[in-house]
Amino acid sequence: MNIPAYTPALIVAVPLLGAFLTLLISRINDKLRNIFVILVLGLNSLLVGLLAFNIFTKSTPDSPFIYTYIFGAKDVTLPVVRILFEVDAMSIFMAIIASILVFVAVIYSWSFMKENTGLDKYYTLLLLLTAGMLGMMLTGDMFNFFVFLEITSIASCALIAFWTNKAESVEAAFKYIVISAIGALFVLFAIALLYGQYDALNIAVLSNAIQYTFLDKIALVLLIVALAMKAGIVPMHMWLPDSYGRAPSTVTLALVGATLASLYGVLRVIFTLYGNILLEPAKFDIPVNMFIGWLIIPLAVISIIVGVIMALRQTDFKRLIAFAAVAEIGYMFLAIGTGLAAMGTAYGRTALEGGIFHIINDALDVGLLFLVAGAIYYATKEWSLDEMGGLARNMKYTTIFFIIGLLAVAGMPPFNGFASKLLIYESTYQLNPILAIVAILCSILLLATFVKVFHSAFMGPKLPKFKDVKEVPKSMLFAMGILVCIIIFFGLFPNLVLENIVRPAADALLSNAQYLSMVLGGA
Amino acid sequence: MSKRNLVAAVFFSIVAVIFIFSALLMHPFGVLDESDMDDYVIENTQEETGANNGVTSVVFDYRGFDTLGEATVLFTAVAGVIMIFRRLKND
Amino acid sequence: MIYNIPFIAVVCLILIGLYALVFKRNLIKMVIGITLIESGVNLFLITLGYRKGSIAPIYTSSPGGIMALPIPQALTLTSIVIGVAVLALMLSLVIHIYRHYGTLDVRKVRRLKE
Amino acid sequence: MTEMSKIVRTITAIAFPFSMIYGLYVIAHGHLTPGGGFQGGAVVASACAMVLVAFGSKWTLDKIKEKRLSVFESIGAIAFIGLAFFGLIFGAVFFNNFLVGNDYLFGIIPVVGSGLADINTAGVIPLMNFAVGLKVIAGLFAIVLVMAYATTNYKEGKK
Repeated sequence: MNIPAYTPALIVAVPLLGAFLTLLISRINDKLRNIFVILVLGLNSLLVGLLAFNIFTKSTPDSPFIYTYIFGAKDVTLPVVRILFEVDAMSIFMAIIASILVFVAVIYSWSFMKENTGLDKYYTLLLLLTAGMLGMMLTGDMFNFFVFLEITSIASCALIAFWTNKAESVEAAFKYIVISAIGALFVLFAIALLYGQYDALNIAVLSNAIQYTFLDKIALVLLIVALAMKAGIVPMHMWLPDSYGRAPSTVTLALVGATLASLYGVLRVIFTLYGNILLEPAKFDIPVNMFIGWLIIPLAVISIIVGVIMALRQTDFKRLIAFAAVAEIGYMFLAIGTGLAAMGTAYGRTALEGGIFHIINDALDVGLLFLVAGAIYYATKEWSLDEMGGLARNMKYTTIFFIIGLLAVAGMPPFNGFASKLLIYESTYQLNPILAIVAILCSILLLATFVKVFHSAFMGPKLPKFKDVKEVPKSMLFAMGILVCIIIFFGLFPNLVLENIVRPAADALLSNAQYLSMVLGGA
Repeated sequence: MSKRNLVAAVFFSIVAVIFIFSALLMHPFGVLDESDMDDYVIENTQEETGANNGVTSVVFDYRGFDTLGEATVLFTAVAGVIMIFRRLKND
Repeated sequence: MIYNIPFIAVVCLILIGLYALVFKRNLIKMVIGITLIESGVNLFLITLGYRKGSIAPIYTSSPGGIMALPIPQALTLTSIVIGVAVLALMLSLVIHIYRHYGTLDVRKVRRLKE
Repeated sequence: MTEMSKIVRTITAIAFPFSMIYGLYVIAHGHLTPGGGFQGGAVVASACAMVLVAFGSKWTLDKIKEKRLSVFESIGAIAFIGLAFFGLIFGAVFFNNFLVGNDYLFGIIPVVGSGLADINTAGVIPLMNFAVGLKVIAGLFAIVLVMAYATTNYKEGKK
């Protein structure tokens, strides 16, 4: 199937145009605006789906297919001056996640955000956040990546502070903007270092030219630190529970996407930008990949442990889920680190596949749990777990969704979390058994945490103050239903997903030489 | 010295060392290693874009998509600031 | 080495900003720190584009000669505008924090714990 | 922000048109001389901010509402992205400079090398400059206006 060559540009431009128009349309009618936003995002998801179908069918394990789009001219000129979009299987894989999350968030907002003022700005910012995330994922230019990173962080910061009458949300937003401003400036400094040496901004050109001088090492460290900080790995994780916990649930769902976009940045920097020199020996005859891999693995393990232990101690529902999300991000980084440290071996590849598969599973599971927390808040106006109880009688569907979410997030069969976590355990065991044991133990602890939550919130006697609690409106149930359907589908047919979507993405990351020739060969 | 200060001092000194090293190792000021991309722009800007100003031709033509992003950032900030100072229902 | 003074100035700016951000307790001073870091990075970008004895890359009645690189200037322009946007958002959040807590001391602005 | 003294207001009234004209000049000549939409927009927006400081936020808000400014900003942004879409329609590529090389609007290619240039050059670049200029003027002024008004209200509420 052939699609127009400008589809990648439209994927970013449509939400942007939608965002600019939303402010004008919302002056006419509120309902019209909601329908317009849903239509824009639906169109966008359709475009992402078409492009994804095209890329996944055209790429084979030996030669991953890369879609390049040049802004402003028909042909690439050498040296590459113009901005290129370089869409391979990994980028479009992340774009699918982002568009699912935002689409669900918008449907959910219809009823959930109804009572608030300032909704025109809310929808505008949500569309801008979408455009930022998709731009980060599709772009092939370092500076363009920085610009979209800033769009993402500014839009998400404003959205975190949406409930401005609560001091905590403003405080969380301030923390987030400080962290992301520093992170973005580090990224910009690293880009400037690379630019100063090679006079190029395109990822493929830079990757071709990089010689691993000392300045390149500094740039690598700055890029990984800044992007991992925005992805929420442990020493820099403090912003994550605050902002996840205090933003409206729909915003949290979009924020999960933004966090994963930063994770994608880490993957892209390590595997593509520095892909050419990964297997070369650095200091003391240790190859670069071992160096970076063993740098990431301890941080990932600490993330898992801290996330789980802090989750056990929480009484606030959303903060608890947020700490679980920290642990899940730890699992992803553990898989990436293992994949790096064992690069070239079969289990290193398995680890990377597991990590990539876990990205989409984490987004769906954690997203579903946040939506359930939002539904409970909508019905009871209560965040604290100590105050809840006996909700299962009044909110049947929400309870079922919560059970599915908790089993999936803890990695129980037959849900999707099991498939990816199994891959991660298997491969880390081959690298170092202790890592796998820690990972499994923490997973069990996570299950225990959520069972405790389930018991205190849904079980027990019916509380008198929740006598009038009703099931949430249909649009919210529908939004959660979409996520549940995908979760069950992924859980029942993990092989289908693994072979058709995850494996091409892993191939695209690992075959760096192909990336360069596909992008620059057409010049 | 409190615990927070100690952590901050360690963080600060690590970052300081990184940045000082990068400043000392940069190429001498005014003597460039490579300038292919920019020379291309300087040579071709008048023919390709018709603009006499090289910087503007980069901003709006060669890297026009960046500028769209930049305009979007400003738009986002304005929307965010107006949203933060909006009138709430219970005010 | 003497030629590298602009780069050393960049690092000084960044480190002063980082010092203000890490050790100061006042939110406004932290914002000033971030702005200083940003100026440092912008200065770094613009210094990358300088060639000895070059003129601005604008052909309108220019005397001729080697030209400075145009792309770093364009990147700096982008980065300045982004900085303005971040600054506006941060200051409005600071205003709101002051409304809620009545103070700008970062030690007292701590309702979110553990 | 409250009103300032009569001297300040008079000086502002005199200086405002000049800085406005200068800013508009910088926007219009963005493709020929140093400057462009962002820089000129910032100049005009600071002229507007000067009026805001001199005459007080209440007075300024009576003259222009931030909602109207945000509509202007949307229009500027839509014009900008619309020009990019026109590139897709007329030049087959997103962000194509489709006007350059034509003989009508802004289509002339200047003589290569240094020399005085025609303002009627550079294709879509001047149009984009205008769009971005409108956007930056409205956007920056809206930010300053909203922040000034919010802080004023708070102080008066306390008293």
